[in-house]
Amino acid sequence: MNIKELKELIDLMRNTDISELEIEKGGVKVKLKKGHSLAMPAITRVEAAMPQNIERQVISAREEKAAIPVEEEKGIVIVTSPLVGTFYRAPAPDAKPYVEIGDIVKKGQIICLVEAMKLMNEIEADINGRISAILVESGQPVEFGQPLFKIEPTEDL
Amino acid sequence: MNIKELKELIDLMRNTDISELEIEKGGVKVKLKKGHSLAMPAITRVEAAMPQNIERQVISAREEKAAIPVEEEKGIVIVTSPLVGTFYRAPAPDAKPYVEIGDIVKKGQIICLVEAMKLMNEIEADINGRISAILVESGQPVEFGQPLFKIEPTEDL
Amino acid sequence: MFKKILIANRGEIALRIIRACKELGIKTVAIHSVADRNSLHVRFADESVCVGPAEGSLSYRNVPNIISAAEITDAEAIHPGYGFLAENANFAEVCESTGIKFIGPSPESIALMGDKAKAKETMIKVGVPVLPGSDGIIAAEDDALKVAKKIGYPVIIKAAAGGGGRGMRVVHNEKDLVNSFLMAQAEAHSAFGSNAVYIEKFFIEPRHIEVQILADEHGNTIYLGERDCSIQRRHQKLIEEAPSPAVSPELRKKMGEIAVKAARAVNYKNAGTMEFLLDKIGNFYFMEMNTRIQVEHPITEMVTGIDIVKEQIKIAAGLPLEYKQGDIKINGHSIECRINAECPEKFSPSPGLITAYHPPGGLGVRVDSAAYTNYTVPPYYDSMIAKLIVHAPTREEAIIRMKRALDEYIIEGIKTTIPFHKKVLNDPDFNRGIFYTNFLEKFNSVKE
Amino acid sequence: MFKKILIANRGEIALRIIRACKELGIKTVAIHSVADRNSLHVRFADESVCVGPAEGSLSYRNVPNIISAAEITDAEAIHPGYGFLAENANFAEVCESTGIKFIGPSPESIALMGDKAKAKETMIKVGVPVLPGSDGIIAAEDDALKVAKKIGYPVIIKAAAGGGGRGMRVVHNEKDLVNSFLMAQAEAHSAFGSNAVYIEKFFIEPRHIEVQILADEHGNTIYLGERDCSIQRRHQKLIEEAPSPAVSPELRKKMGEIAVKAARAVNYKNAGTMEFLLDKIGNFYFMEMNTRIQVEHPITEMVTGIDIVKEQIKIAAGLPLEYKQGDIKINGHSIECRINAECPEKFSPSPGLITAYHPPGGLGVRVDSAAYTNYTVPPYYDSMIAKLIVHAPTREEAIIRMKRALDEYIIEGIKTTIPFHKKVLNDPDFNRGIFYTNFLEKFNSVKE
Repeated sequence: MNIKELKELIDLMRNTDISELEIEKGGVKVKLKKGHSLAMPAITRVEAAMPQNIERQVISAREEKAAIPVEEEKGIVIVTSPLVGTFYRAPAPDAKPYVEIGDIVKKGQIICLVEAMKLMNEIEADINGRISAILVESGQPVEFGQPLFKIEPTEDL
Repeated sequence: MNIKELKELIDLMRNTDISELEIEKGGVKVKLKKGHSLAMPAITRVEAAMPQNIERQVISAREEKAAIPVEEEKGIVIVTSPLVGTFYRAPAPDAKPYVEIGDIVKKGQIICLVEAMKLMNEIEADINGRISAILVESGQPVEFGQPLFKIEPTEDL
Repeated sequence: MFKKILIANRGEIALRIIRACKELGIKTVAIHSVADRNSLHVRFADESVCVGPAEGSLSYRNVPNIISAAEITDAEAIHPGYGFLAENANFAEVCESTGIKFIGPSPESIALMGDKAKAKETMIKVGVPVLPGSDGIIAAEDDALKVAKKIGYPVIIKAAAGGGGRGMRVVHNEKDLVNSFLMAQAEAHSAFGSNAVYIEKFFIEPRHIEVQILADEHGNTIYLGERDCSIQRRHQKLIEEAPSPAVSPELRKKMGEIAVKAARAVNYKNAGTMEFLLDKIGNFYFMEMNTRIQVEHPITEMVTGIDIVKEQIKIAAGLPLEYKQGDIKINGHSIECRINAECPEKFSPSPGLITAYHPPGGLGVRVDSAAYTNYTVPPYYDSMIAKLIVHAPTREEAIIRMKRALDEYIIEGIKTTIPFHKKVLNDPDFNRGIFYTNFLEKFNSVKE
Repeated sequence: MFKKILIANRGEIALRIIRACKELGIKTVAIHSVADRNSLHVRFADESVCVGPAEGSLSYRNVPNIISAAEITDAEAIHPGYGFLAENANFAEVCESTGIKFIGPSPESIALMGDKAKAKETMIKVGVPVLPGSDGIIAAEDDALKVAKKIGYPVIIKAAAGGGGRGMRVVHNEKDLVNSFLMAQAEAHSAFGSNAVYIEKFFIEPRHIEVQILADEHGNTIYLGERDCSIQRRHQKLIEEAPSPAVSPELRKKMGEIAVKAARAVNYKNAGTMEFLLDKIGNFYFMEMNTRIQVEHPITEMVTGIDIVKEQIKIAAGLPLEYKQGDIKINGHSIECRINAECPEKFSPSPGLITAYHPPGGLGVRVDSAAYTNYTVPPYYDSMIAKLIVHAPTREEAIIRMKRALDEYIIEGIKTTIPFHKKVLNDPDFNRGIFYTNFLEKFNSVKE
């Protein structure tokens, strides 16, 4: 059996539902086995079985996050919290917020604070763009990875 | 065996229920196995979760039954045991069996006995036809619903 | 000891018996209907035999096929579980006559206790208190008045052929008696074709207390304390506990000794349960005897440490009891909730595919169930799919643990009684331990 | 009592702590990594906070994020479980300084017992027997010879900076000592960059016996008997049992009292475990103290009836112990098998999707697990997915019950150590209770 024949065999298998092929001839043994493409159904099943309620729980604790269909909006960049703490939009209670919806921000510009263990952590925009949504209210707790802002990237600002 | 022959083999398999094929001839061994088509997820999941081993258990206890893809053969009638007991092909140890493979039987004709609680129960053919298979050996235990015979119906006998 | 036992049942109790057999080193044969091919009891048994179609009367009650199944598999004994053939004296007799040991009492004991009138008569004879009432049928108004006066009001008039509440009248004083008596006769006649009625003492708020006994074949009989099964819906038990919050150590001893006396009197062998009504001042009255393992046996196992199913098998094998009465100690508190595949409000059956199943675990939690993820609850049999049992040092902790375990129990795809149990466990009366067999009527009326 | 506790852990132990909290009426906060969003501990907690990406060092060991999570959820206390931050004195200190109660001993106790040399020194000071050996590093051949002679052969030479068997040499007699000593130094140098070695008594067949203690904040310290954890693979425990088949009531008392003395000497609070080596003639030697809840704590719970995790929480809340030493009784026998997502022959990890999961049930069976059907075992954390615990009146019955439960345990889609456990439970030496920490080496060599 040569490579060409093998290729043909593999092609053959790809277009059928044969999952395993074994050929033994004159001391040569060929065994072909199709990989399980269980990846997709597996995830679907996980969600059907268990996390349904978990998601609900997550939603109740952090409505902002789960309520926004984040991945749906192409091109939009989500700024997530890099740490657990309390989200603040302004440097002091009576100060002006760092950013408002519609503001143009530059990469590296401070857009909010997350207080953790009595320390104020400055969170920067990681892209040039326009703030298109603020997803957490000032003073609210945030967890790791929680979406804070949406930024619409701007081309040449 | 060449690719063309293999292709034919695979085509052959596609149109049947055979899930595995192994051919050994003159030092050549070919084994084909069909993949699980996940088309019916509910059933697949049930089978993946539990009964796999159950089926195996059933098979080990009653090989005859599970080994025959009963429903596949259209037109063939399966005579199953209406009760639990011991299967006998003849009315007495030294007597001639009621039927042999190839015999023509009439509806209502006794084709075997099933002994239960010291009583011999006569089992009748429920259709006119030709005995095409005997699925249990004489003297073996049978359970309710266990296939005993295959009968190929005959049109006008 | 037996080498192989056939289990003439299905579901959780079949699994329970298989577990006991495995731990005793005994091989098991499961029987099953066509509908139960994928059941856990089939999977976990060493062998299995299909004995009939889905209908229980044609499979799990099919005596010839079950006996044949024992014969073709060389099983030496049959454990009947509960329900189906468990209290069928004829089946026990057929087993005996075919040389198969029936794991339970003798056919005579089953028959005697199965006849409620005879059982009551026997109990009276040996001095066991029974519900005060007429000695059989009352035909005349005058007799009714006399009997009622003697046993004291309130009384209940019941149709002799009765059931399901028809032909039943509760009478609270003498002036209503004659009228109610005539009405009951009329109802009995229209419902059952016979106007035969009898009169019994009526308790407004009794408890259902039952005493577990074990009797070997060498004359040793002991009691394992009581179970309180007062939480019932139409005589169907839903929540049981051991010990009863209403039974003092003195009362436990008294009831236990009476139960043992009663069992001895009928030469009872194997495990059995005496059911009593307990009134508010500590009087108790024999109702009936269950001559089999009961659904709620695990709570007794939890508080005594005794494996009742193993004891059944050992007794049937002729072994003497290893325990004396003095060895039996009640340790902590146990509660059982029956998880049924039913709508938790209306208790209508909810069979079907369990799409997700995850039983609770951890300290003090026991689950007896044959359910699993992707199991289809068949519509042919009773709706109980699991027994959730907890054990804790005190009743209070047992209730908390049960709530925790119910919260953890995940059964999706069908409706179950889990929400119902959660509600009962949060009820103040239940928590105070003050409840009677009418608990659910009051509980439901409060809700509405 | 605390109103809300944050659980700084994952998997079965997080679930175990949630169960204890639920039963104490305490709200729970689960933390989780991005990979554990669908975990049962997240589902069963009242609240959850994501504290980092999948890597444990960035999530479950992320002190600032975990402290912040406690702060934003108003949790009053943190239970660290085992592993991760459980024996991190710095974390306990940060908790203390931010006003969050750390459910465990003081940072000082953790630090003291975490430093093996200091711990040993302290134990010697209070008269607890320790492994005989050199007082610290041995640099010269002559000193090595002297020490070895004093403690008696066989001895083991260990690299001070060592681990994983490198730089370790067992010496059986004087003539081999110098050569082995020089080799060990050389190995230590090449492996760890330091040729510092020390010498200890070597036991060929010791048992690993540990004593569970509980100490409240009011000076009460008790022991809950011992656990035998001799069935190990490369110092990883696989099967534990309580009580130990090698420990008599007298030895139990002696070891228990020594453990209590040691705990008192270091002013230890909360639950802790003293690990000892036990030789064949009943001598035992302190190895180390685990200043946290242990994986195998359930077997002690089964035989004493005490919920150790609840006790930890009550102690941390300042409550005095409800038990005195005299109240502690060892009742029956308990065994735990650690079910790991590993190939049962080579113990290589087998993470992935669990396509079918059905835990065993019935009498005397406890499952502590966070696994479920369709759960994906992540590859980031330790491979233990369940603890199967049985309890029975005797060791013999416990073994049989464990075999029965292992047979029932269905985990499909990944490989687990269940087949391994079945083999060990059928081993004649294991059944006789005669085994040492080298059991698996012998067991595996016999098999080959």
